[in-house]
Amino acid sequence: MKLGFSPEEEAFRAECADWLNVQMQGAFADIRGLPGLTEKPERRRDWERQLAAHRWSCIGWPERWGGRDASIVQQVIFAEEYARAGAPNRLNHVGVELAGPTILAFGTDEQKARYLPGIASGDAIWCQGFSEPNAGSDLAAVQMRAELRDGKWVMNGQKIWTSLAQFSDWIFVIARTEPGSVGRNGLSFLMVPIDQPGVTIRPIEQINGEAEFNETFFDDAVCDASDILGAPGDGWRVAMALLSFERGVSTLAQQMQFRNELDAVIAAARANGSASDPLIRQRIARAEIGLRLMRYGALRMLSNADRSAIDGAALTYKIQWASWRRDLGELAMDVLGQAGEVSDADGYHFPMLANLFLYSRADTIYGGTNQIQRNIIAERGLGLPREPRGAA
Amino acid sequence: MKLGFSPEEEAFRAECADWLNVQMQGAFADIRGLPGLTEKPERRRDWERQLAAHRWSCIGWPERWGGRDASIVQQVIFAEEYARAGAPNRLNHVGVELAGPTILAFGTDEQKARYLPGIASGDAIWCQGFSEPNAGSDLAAVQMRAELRDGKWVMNGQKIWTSLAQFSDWIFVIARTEPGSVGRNGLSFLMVPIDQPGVTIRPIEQINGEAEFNETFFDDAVCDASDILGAPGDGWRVAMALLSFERGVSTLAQQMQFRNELDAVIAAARANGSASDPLIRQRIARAEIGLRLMRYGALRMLSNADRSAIDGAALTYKIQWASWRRDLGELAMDVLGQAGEVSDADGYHFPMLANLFLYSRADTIYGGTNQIQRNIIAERGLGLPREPRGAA
Amino acid sequence: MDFALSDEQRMIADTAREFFAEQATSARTRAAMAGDGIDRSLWASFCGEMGFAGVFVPEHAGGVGLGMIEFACVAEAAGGQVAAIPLLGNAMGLAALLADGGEQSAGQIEALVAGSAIAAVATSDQLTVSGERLSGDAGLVAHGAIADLLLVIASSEAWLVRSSDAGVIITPHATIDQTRPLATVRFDEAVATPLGANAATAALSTGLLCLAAEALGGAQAALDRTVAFSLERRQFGRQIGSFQAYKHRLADRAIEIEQARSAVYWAACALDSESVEAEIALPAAKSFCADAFFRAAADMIQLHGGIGFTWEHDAHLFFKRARSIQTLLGSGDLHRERIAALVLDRAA
Amino acid sequence: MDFALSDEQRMIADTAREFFAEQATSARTRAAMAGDGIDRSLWASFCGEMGFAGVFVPEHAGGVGLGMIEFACVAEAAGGQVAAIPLLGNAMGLAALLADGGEQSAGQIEALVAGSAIAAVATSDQLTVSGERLSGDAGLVAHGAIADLLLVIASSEAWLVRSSDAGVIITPHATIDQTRPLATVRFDEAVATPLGANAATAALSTGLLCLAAEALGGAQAALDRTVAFSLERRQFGRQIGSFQAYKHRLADRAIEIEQARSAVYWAACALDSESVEAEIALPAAKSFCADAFFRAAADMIQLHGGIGFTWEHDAHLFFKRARSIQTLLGSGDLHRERIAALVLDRAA
Repeated sequence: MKLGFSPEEEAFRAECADWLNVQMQGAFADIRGLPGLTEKPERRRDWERQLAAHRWSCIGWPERWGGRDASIVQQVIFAEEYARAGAPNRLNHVGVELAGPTILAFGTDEQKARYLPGIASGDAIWCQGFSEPNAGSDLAAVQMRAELRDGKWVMNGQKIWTSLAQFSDWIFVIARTEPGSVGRNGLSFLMVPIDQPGVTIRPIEQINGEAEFNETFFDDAVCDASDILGAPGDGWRVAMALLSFERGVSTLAQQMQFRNELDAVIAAARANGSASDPLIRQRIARAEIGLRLMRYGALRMLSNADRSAIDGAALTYKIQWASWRRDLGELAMDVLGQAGEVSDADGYHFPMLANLFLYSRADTIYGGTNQIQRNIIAERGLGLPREPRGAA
Repeated sequence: MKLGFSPEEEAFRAECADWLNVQMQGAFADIRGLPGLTEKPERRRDWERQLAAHRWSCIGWPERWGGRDASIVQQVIFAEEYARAGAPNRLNHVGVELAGPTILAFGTDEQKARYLPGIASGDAIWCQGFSEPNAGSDLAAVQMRAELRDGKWVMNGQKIWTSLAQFSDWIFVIARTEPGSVGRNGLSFLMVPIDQPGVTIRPIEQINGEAEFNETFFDDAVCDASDILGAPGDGWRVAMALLSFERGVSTLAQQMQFRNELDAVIAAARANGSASDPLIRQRIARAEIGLRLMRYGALRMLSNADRSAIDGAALTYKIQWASWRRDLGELAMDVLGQAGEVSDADGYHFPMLANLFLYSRADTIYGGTNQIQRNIIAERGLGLPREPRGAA
Repeated sequence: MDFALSDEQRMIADTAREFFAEQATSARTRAAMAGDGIDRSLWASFCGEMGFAGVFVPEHAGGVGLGMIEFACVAEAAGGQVAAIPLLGNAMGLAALLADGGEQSAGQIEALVAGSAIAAVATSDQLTVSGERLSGDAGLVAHGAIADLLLVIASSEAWLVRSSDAGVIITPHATIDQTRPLATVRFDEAVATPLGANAATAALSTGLLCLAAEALGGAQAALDRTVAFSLERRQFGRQIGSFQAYKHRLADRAIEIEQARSAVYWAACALDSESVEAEIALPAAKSFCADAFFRAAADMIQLHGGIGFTWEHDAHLFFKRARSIQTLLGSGDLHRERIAALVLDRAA
Repeated sequence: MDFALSDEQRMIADTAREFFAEQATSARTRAAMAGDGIDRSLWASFCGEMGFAGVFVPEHAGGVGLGMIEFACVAEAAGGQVAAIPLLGNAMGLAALLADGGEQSAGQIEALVAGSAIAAVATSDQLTVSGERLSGDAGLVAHGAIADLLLVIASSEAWLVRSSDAGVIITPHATIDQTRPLATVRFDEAVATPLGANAATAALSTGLLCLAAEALGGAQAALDRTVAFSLERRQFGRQIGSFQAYKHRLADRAIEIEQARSAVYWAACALDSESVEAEIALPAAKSFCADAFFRAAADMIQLHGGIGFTWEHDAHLFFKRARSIQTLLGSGDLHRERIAALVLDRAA
């Protein structure tokens, strides 16, 4: 156990930083520090293709598929330098961090050849279709149907909370492929091209006036018979594996964003004098402690050689960051006072901290509510009895 | 809805105050301000007999049984003046506030004549035997057995958390009188003389080094066949009615004690300078608000004419005061700092505030834990589904 | 000593609740949010048919002649529907004018009771007075952009300013709580009528009670709606309201709401009886109720899951209103500090 | 960059945990509580057979020659059993003497490593120095009544005082945490040996890490025991651990304990690598871990129900230890204020 990096690691860091800074201060200066994910999608695509052209798009993947076989520490370093350089959030986060590793784990050679190059090159943006209006956090309650007809999977049903579907080329879904099946059985993991008449996307406006999420409707939408990962009926197992990739090194890039947010709160407190309020000072100290502990928690999670073991740091990570960010939003508003409640934008658009205050209410819900997270921690982490399911 | 009292009420207040002050500054000055319940039990008995001699022992009861048919407001006034005069906590709280009203509601005339005069006169101290080691908060899981044999109920089993059993003459218990019954059925409410060979009392030492609670063992203990309130099998219903009397005007006397405790914290903060710490100031303000709201909550509860309706103020009262007092204990220790952790007494005995810090951990447990209280509020107050019972 | 609502008070509360439930619908509130933050037709009925604007105004001054308990019942009902009306400014303006009691007030009281004029309140310590003219930054004013009259409170003095005066500069802003939009108000030698010595205190007391009561109503509504949702919505094959974590969280909200209710009635009683307790009851009620509302509204979002943070669902209306109540007329920390000063700093 | 325990570190942690589980039994701890707050035989084994007292002492000075990570593993294990040993004073004393590095320290280091001398620590700003003599109130000292050596820290300077010196007056007190009883120490021209410039900082850093690690061990043990109880105990016909409110509360404790673990390892690493991060890591670890322990121990009582607040059950040992860790070497508020000063007050 040690802090700090070896000379080789520092050299790798310099290489990352140099390349990223040249890009962000040169050809891509126009999207440096771009917040969120919805602005300037075409420039983001250009940037992700540029990453790919220099083999920086998926460095943790095998070289065979466009990666660099980078170690965890190297991935940590790249993620940190990526954020530090002001490079924008990745449109294809889902493709690179979730779909790719799952295809690498479960795909046939043909499937790897079909999907991975597009992800690696930045040409194919992916999104995730797990939640449904009547299923919420309960994947076993999925109702969307798919049946094999004339060499195609034909799908009918609805997904919800599909972030970035409007910019995506592919969506992976969990669908019920065994008619009459219930619960975890009879589900399959299908990969579906979005640009087809059977797929309709409707944006969902959120509490903060933006629309990052969508409803996605499937009306006789189709994909090839071979666009299935694992065997028919294996969907639950594949989905669970995919979700385990969610706690990868990208968490550290996310933390760089949190750092920026906390720094903005600190700057606001210094600017308006609330930095001298002992109550605000305590809360800023707590936020600072929480962010530092998130960092070392993430490093513990990534350093855990035996990733299959139940890992307390990994199990508790989602609720930690979501709660931290929700609390930071409230702290930000208390620092700003009433002045934080107004904006001079046209329409309902607020500056970063007020937007954080509003949007962070979603953080504790999507990707498994805080309540679901506590169930998982209690059941998988502490070995307490499972919640009984009611009659469906 | 109004604050303040009418001239008649103020006159009654003066009458109470005059009599109580004469006592507490005269013949009973030696027990004025006596804390807790375990010190000087004989003098407490003298005092409670003196109250009875002047018809102040159970003013809310009918005149026929030694009371004054006092209105709720009069009871409130007496409780406040009682505490203000420094009169000590009542040994026979359970007799006057719980057993008496329940006997008045469910007893036959013969039963009233048998039990009430002793309670009113201060000659018969009562305690409560509901909890059992394997039942805890779950009255339906009571295992103590009683069977009718030769005109006597013969009891075997064990009760726990029987406060003040060591000073009591009578204990009322819930016992299983139908062999093989389960849950709420087959229980009966029995009244048992304590001074008999079949009843053994063992004090339970608590976290603060004191022993206010007891285990009470019944080995072929007996009471008369007529020492049953309601019919055999009616025990659940009688017990529930009894528990509803727990939120009577005595809550206001208890609040005078809380006031003293908060005033002691305020005095300590002023004495050691922590009164200038903004963090402490906020917490003292919260404590002050909490105590005031308890008062007005209690007055709302007592002013509610329809006592049978589900009353939010009444449902939430126990968890309010227990949580308030637990928080006050923590605040007290933070005000006192490390100096609060030591005592110069022999043995393990601590001054009021440190003792409060320790003992208040029991407040959120006995009489229904905070968790049980929240179940009750959710189920009876909000109409949410009941917790499923497992297989017994 | 009596701490239950009288039958008449209960009737007023019921009437107000029904009025807002019927009139202040989500659709109408959202139309107001997209506009200037007031449902004018609702406000007209509130002042006109219902006569609610004059509930605590004496009959000789054209009002209903009741007291602060009844006013609190009305404000609670308005809060329960997050109604887009300028109630706060109206009540504070009336309280100030009634306290002033001068001849020139009568007409303005009448206008505010009738709803023919809208009042808003600026509190600021950045103003300079010269003669009877005010200059400087009056800060952010709720419903400031639609007000006819501005009640200005500075250092425990109160003035009245007509917003049509040439020296009044009002800049509206997009505001998180669109049912109570804020506008920046600046004065440049604006003509100001000084009000009597008690006007500022009366207005602030009424304002704190108004916010506390609105918050109580909002918190109760947020809880009720979440309870209803939890009984309808099923997940994992069960009503979600059957999950104990859900139940306990709602129980915690119910506990706070009961305390909030005691706080509002206590504060209203203290004002009605002119008790010295008001100096602690009002900051207690405002800070406690605002926080209880905020938690109830935050839990409303959280316990509705995904739908809870969409624009389409009403949860965000409650959440944003709760936030604006927290900051209006001073933060919770500020009010608790006032109580601490009363408790800790006065001579022992 | 590596943030997992090495195999060797894991082995030390396991050995320490087994040692305390076997030796620091409830019965032995309670015997120490009824006496002077030390299990002398446990302490002898700790220093002797196990060599734990010297875990971070260089080999040339008679120690094991490992670092702060390994020390944290040992302190964590001690905390997990609420062991009645003078670990805090020992570690702080050794850190101060090692930082001093002077010739005269060697013998005292040897004595502390061997357990033939017991050290305790006084921190006070009420002392006056005259020549090499100290006078004044040194405050409350943990295990002060059984100490041979007193490390005195005042205004970032450090001295060593023999408690047998005529100018040392020690008054033991009944103490809430009987496993770490406090004594008032006063000096009346006591002979004091000044230590080198870094001694105070080294001692305080080590002390904060010791308390944080003990708190982590205590919190984890409180959680583990409560989980075990919740699987055994049935109420309402179910394992009480099957109630969701119970599960979520324990989950919250588990979340905090994971953060506490990160905090302890971070602080230990920062000390081992002499990183400037230590100035934030140490107050962060101490304040966070102490609070996490307090909540875990309070929940241990609460979730055990009635038995949880009896003297007979061990829950109160954890609870009282948690409280004493909160106050030792400065409150959580104090340490958070230090962090706020670093974050807010240094030049932008």
